[in-house]
Amino acid sequence: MGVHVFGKSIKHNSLVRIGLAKAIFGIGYQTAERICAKVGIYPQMRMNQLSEPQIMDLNKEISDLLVEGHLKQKINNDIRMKRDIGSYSGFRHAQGLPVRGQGTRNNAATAGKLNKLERFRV
Amino acid sequence: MLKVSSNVLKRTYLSGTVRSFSITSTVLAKKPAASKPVKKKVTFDPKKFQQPQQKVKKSGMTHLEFHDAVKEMNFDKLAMDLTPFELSELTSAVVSNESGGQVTAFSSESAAILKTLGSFKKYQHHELFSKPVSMVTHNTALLNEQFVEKLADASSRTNRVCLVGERGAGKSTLLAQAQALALDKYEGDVILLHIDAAENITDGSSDYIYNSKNKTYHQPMFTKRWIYKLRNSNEAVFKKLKLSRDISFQNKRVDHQLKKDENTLYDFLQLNVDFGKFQPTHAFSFFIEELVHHSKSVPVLLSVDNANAVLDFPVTKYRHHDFTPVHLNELEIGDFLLKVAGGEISFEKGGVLLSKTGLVGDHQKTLSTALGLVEYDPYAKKQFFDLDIANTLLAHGGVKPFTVSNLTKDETRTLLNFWRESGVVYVKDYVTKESLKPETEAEKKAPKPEFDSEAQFENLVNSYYTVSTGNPHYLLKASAISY
Amino acid sequence: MRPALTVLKRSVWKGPHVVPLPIAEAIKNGTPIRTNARSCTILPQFVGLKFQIHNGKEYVEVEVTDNMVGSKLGEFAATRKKFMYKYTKN
Amino acid sequence: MNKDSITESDVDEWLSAVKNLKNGKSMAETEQEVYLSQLAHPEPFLEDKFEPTEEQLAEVAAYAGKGVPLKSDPTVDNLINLIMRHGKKATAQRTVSRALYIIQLKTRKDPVETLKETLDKLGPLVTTRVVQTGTAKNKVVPVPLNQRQRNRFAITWILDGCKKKKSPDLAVRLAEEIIAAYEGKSSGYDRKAQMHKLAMQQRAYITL
Repeated sequence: MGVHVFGKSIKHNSLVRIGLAKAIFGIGYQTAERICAKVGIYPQMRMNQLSEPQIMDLNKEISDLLVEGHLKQKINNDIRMKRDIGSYSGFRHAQGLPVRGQGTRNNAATAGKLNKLERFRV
Repeated sequence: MLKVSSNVLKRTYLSGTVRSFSITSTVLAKKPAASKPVKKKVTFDPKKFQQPQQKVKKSGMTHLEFHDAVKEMNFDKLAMDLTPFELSELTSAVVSNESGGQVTAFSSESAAILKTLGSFKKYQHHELFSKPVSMVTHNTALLNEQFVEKLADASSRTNRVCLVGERGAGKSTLLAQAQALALDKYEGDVILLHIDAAENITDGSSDYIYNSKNKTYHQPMFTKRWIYKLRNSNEAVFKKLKLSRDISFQNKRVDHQLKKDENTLYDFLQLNVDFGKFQPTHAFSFFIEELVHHSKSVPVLLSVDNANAVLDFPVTKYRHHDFTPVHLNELEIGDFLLKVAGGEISFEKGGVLLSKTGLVGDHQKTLSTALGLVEYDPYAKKQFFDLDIANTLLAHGGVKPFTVSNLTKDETRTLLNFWRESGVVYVKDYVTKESLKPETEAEKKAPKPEFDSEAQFENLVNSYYTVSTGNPHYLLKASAISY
Repeated sequence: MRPALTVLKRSVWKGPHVVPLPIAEAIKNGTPIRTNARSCTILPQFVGLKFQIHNGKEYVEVEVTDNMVGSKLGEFAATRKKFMYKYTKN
Repeated sequence: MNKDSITESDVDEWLSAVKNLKNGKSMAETEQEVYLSQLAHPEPFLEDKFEPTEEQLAEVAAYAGKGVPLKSDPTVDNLINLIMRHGKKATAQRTVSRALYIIQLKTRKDPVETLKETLDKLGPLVTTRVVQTGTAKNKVVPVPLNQRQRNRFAITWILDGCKKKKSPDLAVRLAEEIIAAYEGKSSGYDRKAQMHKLAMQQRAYITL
């Protein structure tokens, strides 16, 4: 029971603006609302009410943005570049430690999880 | 306004924008080495081995929440039959003779029409009675005198009233009563245009399509539903009204041609039901023009419930293509409402009856300033006060406020008495510590003092009137819905 | 990172934070620039130059490349040693 | 006033005036003086006796022998308190009020009476308690329940039954379950029968 937009299956009874923001990496609520306004989708429209041309329009709008794999790739590249030029934040990424000057005596678990040279597997 | 700025949404792949001093773009940066295939750890996942949980079979009457459940479950069928009460029907004769309140029923014809229009709302506790009833109060008499009687004499430009009053004072009920009275007075020869929840215009629940000709947005879904209600409730009147000019339009890929003085307005509304869904149309404005044309002979009553939900919040939830919010007057229906409420569109015979809702807009100043209830504050913030809308409402003599006051004590007694007799309120003795103790043998034998129901009723009237200060909503809450 | 973040860091009218450095001389002679100004922003003109940046104890030799532009000099001279566990003798 | 022109008689007059003032006024003249004098001598107020009129006496007589009305019905209160979570009593009250409203709509009878009747039907009469004997085996002893305990069992069973209803609103689910129990269809009756059965099996241990 899903509507396919940009290769993602979104639950049929979710609002379009919410569904897009939840499903697609790189699109938040604000961007989703902007896209909906541009395509001419009314705020309370639900996924199952979308017509084929509207889905095509959505796909086209989204493909103009930097989202999903490309965005992830870009983030990875940025981190890699920092490491390559020998910057301090690049070292911290490589070590899995906080980048922005936080302490490490306690509480650096999130940094341990996220800060890697390759943050996303693309 | 509608120019689509392509840069708004676009983000480039180049990180040049990020690091503004870089000479070479990072697109040329080396790609990271392909990740080595990592051996997956085999771990025990208890979730996978769990038995699929048995779905609890849920039974019960309804899946709705309280207010909807109460409305939808046909409780009025179980209510006491009201025929033995011999309630008089709501007519202007009854209203002009009222003193101390009189509970009346809507006549079966007007009840059917008002039901189609949506004048009986949820939260109004209609489920307590087998048919819609309302009480004629001093408010009804006053409104009848000031507004309904004038419908046939005055143009809607000079006959504009807004009901104000605290939450639960009976504004929506008064609106329904005014409609029923108009139906009664003109013997059905009146066009009722009623919007039961104005916030539906602006809350983003309808589709919206731009019409570049008249620079407004069609709202096909909302308009279609509204016109459907109007068509069904005003069927008899619309069938009498002949079109004043020829019109041709397309519906479901069929071309229709309606002739002047031959086809009726009803035919038009039955055939033309899209209102801009497929292509820009002037169907709605044609409908309005026809109404204005015919208002010479038939009075038109436009009533808007929850009017402050749109007039106080004119910035709608809809957005233009460039993400700027759509204003109320850029919507076809909103524009129509403002024009009629401001007197720009005037029905030769008729009136405009607005009503506030007590649930939203405590801090909004637009409507109250326009009605002259609050002094004009030139430093008010835009979000609380819209000068344009206030000026629109003040044009052509302005909208008159009508304060719906609470019930008097006599009316409270009449209402409570009706509720007692129709099995809504139970008059019983107070519970005390002593009355809860099991009776001893001696007490059983002793003669018991008789319970004086009338005296207790008078006690209850006094206490409920004090608690609710005569507000019908709180009166019902105090007497029937709190334990 | 979004463009907004870099833009929001510092008022535009101030321009990048730069301290006077003997760049002309360095370009002419190819000598490294010895400096304590860790907070100096790297400008496009610095590309290809050698810097000796103070890390609190000694001067770290760094050659500026394209991608470093926009960062601070101090980012490339770490002030901390990496922790290494040493076995005691006994 | 000229110093030289003061005569003996003037001095006498002043002295007598001072004497007069020291003695105090016997009668209050201005309004303020009246007020102050009453403050200084409060006795007249205390002596003032309240004498009820005949109407007031009749009203008192009408209430004689009647207790003070309770704020709300204790059974309903008990239900409210058992529904209450995190001390949110107003929320619990609203839930119960709405549930009773639906019951009234459905049955068209006094909902409080309906509730009481339901609880009376559903509540068990006896329960069993384990008593440690100190030796090998523990005894399971049937114990009679009082009204409040019976109500508590009935209410908890009704609340359990609520979980199986569809509505997202507790008020609606509660109303449905109470109506079902009133019509004798609640699953609580099985639990009551089970409880009674166990008590019956252990009736040998009853000590009177």
